[in-house]
Amino acid sequence: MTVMEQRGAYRPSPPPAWQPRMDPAPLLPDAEPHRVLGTEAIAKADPGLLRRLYTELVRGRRYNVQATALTKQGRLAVYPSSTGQEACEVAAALALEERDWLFPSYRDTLAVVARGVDPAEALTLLRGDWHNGYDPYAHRVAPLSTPLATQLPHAVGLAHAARLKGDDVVALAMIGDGGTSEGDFHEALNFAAVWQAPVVFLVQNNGFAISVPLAKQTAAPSLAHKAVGYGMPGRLVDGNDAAAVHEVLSDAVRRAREGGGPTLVEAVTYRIDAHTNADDATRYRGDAEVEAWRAHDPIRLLEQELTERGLLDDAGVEAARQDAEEMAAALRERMNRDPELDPMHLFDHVYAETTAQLREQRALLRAELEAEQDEQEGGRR
Amino acid sequence: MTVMEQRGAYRPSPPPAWQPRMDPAPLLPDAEPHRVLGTEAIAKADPGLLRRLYTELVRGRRYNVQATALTKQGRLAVYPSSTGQEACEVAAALALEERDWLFPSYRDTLAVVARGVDPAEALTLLRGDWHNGYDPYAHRVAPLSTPLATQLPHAVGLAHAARLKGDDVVALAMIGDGGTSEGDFHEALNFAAVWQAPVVFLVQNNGFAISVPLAKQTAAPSLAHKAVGYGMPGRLVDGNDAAAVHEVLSDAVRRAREGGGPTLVEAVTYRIDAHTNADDATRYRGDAEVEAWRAHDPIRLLEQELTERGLLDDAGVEAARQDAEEMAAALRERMNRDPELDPMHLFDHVYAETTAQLREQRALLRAELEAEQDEQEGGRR
Amino acid sequence: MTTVAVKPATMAQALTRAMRDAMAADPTVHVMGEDVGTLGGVFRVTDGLAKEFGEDRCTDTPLAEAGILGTAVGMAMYGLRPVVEMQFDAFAYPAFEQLISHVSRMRNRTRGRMPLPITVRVPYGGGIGGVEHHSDSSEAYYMATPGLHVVTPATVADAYGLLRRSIASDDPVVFLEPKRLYWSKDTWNPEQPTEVEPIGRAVVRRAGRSATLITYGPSVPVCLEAAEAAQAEGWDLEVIDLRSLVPFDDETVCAAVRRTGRAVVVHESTGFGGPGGEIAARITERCFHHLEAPVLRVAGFDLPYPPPMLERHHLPGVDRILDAVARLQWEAEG
Amino acid sequence: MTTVAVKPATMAQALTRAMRDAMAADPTVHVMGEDVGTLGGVFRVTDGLAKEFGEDRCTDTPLAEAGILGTAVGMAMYGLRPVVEMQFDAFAYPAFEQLISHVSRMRNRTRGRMPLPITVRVPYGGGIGGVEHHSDSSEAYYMATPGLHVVTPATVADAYGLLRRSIASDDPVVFLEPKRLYWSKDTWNPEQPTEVEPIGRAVVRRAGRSATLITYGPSVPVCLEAAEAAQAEGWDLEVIDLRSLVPFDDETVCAAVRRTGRAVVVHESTGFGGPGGEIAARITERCFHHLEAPVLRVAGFDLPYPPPMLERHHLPGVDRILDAVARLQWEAEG
Ligand SMILES: Cc1ncc(C[n+]2csc(CCOP(=O)(O)OP(=O)(O)O)c2C)c(N)n1
Ligand SMILES: Cc1ncc(C[n+]2csc(CCOP(=O)(O)OP(=O)(O)O)c2C)c(N)n1
Ligand SMILES: [Mg+2]
Ligand SMILES: [Mg+2]
Repeated sequence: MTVMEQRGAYRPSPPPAWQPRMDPAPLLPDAEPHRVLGTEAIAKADPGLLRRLYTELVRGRRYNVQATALTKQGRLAVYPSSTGQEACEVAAALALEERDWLFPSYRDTLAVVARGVDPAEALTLLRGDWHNGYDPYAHRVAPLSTPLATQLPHAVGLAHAARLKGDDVVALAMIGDGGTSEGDFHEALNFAAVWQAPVVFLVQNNGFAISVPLAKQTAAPSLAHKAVGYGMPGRLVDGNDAAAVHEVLSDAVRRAREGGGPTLVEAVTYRIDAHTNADDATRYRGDAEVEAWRAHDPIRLLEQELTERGLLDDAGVEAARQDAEEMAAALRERMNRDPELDPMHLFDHVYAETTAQLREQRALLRAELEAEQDEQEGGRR
Repeated sequence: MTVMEQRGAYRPSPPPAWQPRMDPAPLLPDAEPHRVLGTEAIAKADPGLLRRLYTELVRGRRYNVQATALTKQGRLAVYPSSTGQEACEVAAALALEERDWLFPSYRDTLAVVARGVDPAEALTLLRGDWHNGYDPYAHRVAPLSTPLATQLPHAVGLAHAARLKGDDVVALAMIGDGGTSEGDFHEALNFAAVWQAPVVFLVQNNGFAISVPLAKQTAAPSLAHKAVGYGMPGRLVDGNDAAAVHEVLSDAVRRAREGGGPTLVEAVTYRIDAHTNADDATRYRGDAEVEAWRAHDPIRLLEQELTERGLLDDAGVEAARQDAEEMAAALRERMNRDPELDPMHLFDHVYAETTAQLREQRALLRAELEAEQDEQEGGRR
Repeated sequence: MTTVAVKPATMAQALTRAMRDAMAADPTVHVMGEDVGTLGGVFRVTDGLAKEFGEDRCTDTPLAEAGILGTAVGMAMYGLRPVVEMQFDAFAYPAFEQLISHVSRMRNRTRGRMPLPITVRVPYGGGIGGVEHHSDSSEAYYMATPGLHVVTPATVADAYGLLRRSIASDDPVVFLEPKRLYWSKDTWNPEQPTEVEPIGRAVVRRAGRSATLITYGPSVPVCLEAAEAAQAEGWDLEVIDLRSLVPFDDETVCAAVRRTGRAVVVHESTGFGGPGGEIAARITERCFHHLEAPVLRVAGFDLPYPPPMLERHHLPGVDRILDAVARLQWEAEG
Repeated sequence: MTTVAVKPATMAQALTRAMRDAMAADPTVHVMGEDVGTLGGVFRVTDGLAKEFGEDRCTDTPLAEAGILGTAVGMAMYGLRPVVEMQFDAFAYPAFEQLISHVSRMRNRTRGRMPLPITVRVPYGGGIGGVEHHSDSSEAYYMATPGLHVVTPATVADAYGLLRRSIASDDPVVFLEPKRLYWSKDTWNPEQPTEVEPIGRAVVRRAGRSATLITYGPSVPVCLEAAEAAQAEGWDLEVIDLRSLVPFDDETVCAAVRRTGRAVVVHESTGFGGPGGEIAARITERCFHHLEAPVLRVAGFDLPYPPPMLERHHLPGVDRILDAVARLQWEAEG
């Protein structure tokens, strides 16, 4: 039996005998985003996990701050900060098993790092010495995808391939609210549902696509409601509640792993910083909105909860801070070193074997560089 | 106030105060496709309209049969028949006012003709003497679109432009079940909903995209359920019930015209003929299925209803048949004449002004044709 | 496998056989696309594969080209070798972003760690009476995209050999299948398919001393016909079948042009911005002092592909090729 | 309108001014794209337009390039003149199908009845330290597509004039804006914008007798710099700014090459399959006996656009241009 045949077929029956179709009700998201912190659901949460989340959130925030600082020092070409969205970034990484795959969007450096990728290698793209800095196979993390939504079909294909091979691997793909408008989002979700591929789609609805607010991006009741049009469940979650995001993602991952098919998760969050260091957010939003969201800060929410429940004390806060500072210092130190650059590498990975044509061009560049060198050493051209 | 500002914004509010979002319930299609024929709803139907629909269905069927015959005689390069789908084709054309626009897919020659386009000019693309044969502005019918789903954003843009100009024009865009998988479908529906453009999307779910059955195309409860993900209502209708399709489309057109925004309509129907004359449908479906659908034939359904209600007698049936035969005879006669071909026209409409480059190439072709002529007349090259 | 004739075979059959043999030899080879499974493709090129290897190996996908190629990328990331069918040339355009932004660059982006061994089969070209969007020659787009190989067969044997090579390649290959040669026949024996040289080698299809016709895919038979006809005019024309536009075989091409001193590039694709410009320019750069005349081009006119009833005026035919040969400044020779 | 400086102005300001003036003169002109409204575009090229003309005339669209261009097609069908911004070159690829299959062909398809006066503004090229997908030069794709005009300014005045001409054109225009010249300044006076010639005319930016550099867009200033530097070597170089790749100005280009007998085509786009092949081939076809040496090309290497820290090695610079000039077989002159 093929994968295709495993699930019931949706077919228009010859009227007048209309067959009742799948009931859409279970696919629809709840009216309210799921929350755990500050609700009764917290009782079931694993304290170890909560503490782990806390440490990672603090590290994540520190990472965002450090990377932003590095742009000011000219050490990074650009940095799209995920400050305010750390709960989503961290939970996405932590909800996966080692054998699973993460497909980050361009804003998700933090999720990549939380998954175990070297914090400096994760920044190669944004530093600009190469496109992708890490080995995607080392931690099963696809390259950060600059073209929006395009990495979603990759996640579906990979998950499908794993399933065909009999591996119980799940792929988690990340995207922003703006990215959901792209055709690739649609095609990926449809393929995933038709193939019942083990994929989880995480939409971080942070309110904006650069300057464009969600109201200009969609008229849907919520982005999670898009799920029903593909025949997969949609889930809404408070994206600043790390425990809630982790729970919803873990459920979706489990469901996918067990053959239950894909899930679409919308995490409602907010981008506290500008789009990137190059952006001027005051052009399109007011301070009041930002302040309201600062009050709903993911770290503060978790810290409050942990403190109230006696799971975190001053020493714990300090330890997390300390750990984050060490990470930041190491990162700073790494990033302050100039990357090793060899222009000859330009020609190395265009094809499996460098073509005669590229060998010619490599020779040209080598001659130029030698001439440059001679000039610098000798004095005249 | 701009168009953008006219509708309420969907914005994630800063948790913890979650604003209740739009209720999705009114957007969801009914569990059963809407029907009129053979139900109590028929009581409200306009007898004149029903008779008009009948005449058009009979003409439409005859048109399909005639065009298919023309392919066998080599008069058409290809013909994608809409036999079995005439109710959708006809109702789509009749639901529109003169000032409205129709955006047909490649299978919708019939809708184009029912809208008033010359039956022979509508076949130019498929005969092959030019791409599009009719003036799109004469009857406000866009060219038949070969690349699937690509005409949907055009419909949205046109409807939006009309609205910006203050014209109460509605655009109706047609697409197949397979076409809904394309990214352009998604982007068009999203733009339409965000702009609240006066567009109606009609999906003819005829069970197949060439050989691919719906179960391999989508896992959704229905295609109409896709509407909710854009924030527009989805409607399901029995696509072989001409009265029902006309009613649902007319409602959607009225709603759009009144500023209520777009609607997605899924008409459940069946393609009785092969995909085109070049296709072999026995490779992917059985006779039993086809026969079951033949029993639900749109013409028969309407004929039965009209006869039972005393709105149609033998003379009426004969008159419709007669009318259709005349149309077919005239079409045959027109199509049996060779089209006038002038290769020089190749260069006429590439740009508003023919470029120097194309003038050179035109001169080359002219010289070639003259040499050919000389050769034919003179004897040697 | 009943669909492959013993001999003579059509190009379509050779392509089917290539996929079949590749799938049999390597379980990671997966065929996917619109209608490729149950139907066997609208040109029947994948006929029988779903039956023999199951629908998970030869899959009818949803109707969405970006989705097809995009999921193929993911499958390749996980170690599969997807062979993707685009139903017609113009219907590959929705997949353009995936092709340009990911397929062609993933190896480079990841410093060789994540190669994408994907074959994208694209039936291309005209001459089959197809309505709009069914006869495009889109090779210029692919040629201008580093990271892709661009391969196109002109014979039955090459169809088999080059497709096997393409599927086996660790780089992405855009495999352009000349639609109007699908039903061309040859006495190629599918039971003993000849090995072909690696991708990137042109072949001299006809030796000649007067001038060199440089061509590929659907125009190869036309050029051979022109070469035959040219004998009557006293010209002994050489015909080179490029077989691969990327990599480009400068060696074979330049050796020929240096011998004959005259060259015409022939292709269906529009002339302006088409492959011929690149080919003529590189020949001229490399063989300038051997040229008795500029390298000329015979190509489709610079217009959208015409409707079927007019396509014969657009396509490079024997007369137009011979007219170009006549313009190669023979008087200069003495 | 406070954002346009009086003098000197940047190219970005001239472009803004062109749209502003076009919108003021013609109520059917509509600007649309990602972030073009409230933000004024990521390069601020649409700055102030939404404020002055309202959001219905300068519209922030949903994030979907095919949808943007596709809806622009429909708007054009209804008599509007959409000016579409693609945020970066590589992000125009999702709109490729709409551009190739509809925008370029609608006039031809409908025998001239349904022209599509759409301007597609695409910031292109590198040299700005952009990360992957932010520095592509995609002009070869557009050049190979009949039905499109392809226009690209190199000066502040041309930016204004050519954009006005493009918006006024009844044909679709791909308007390529050299990103790294956005902030280039000139003493152009926005209050008295000079008229430019119709689209399709190249201009001699620098007269010279030794050899002709043929270039466009971002490479124009580089070539002018090279021409200055060449004086030290005894070469008097001519520099031609094409301004429009389609239509191509054979007249101006060939007149120059016939004068100098030597030519180098310079562009950032990859060499293989790039615009230079076409340009070199047509020059050679038309001016063969005037050429003292083959037309050479200096272009980006045949690889995906490199990461920012390596881009300077990829981009054609003064030295690489002069090296090519040196290879123009001067010894043959005697
Ligand atoms: C296909 C494509 N189009 C445009 C862009 C340019 N761009 C980069 S980020 C961005 C906004 C993304 O918004 P969203 O998806 O909400 O993600 P966020 O930035 O909020 O994380 C845009 C338009 C791009 N990267 N890819
Ligand atoms: C973009 C694109 N991809 C592929 C095709 C080839 N093609 C023509 S019709 C068809 C099936 C269409 O199925 P559906 O949308 O259900 O419409 P139907 O034929 O049933 O009317 C396909 C794949 C096309 N025309 N356009
Ligand atoms: Mg966002
Ligand atoms: Mg269908």
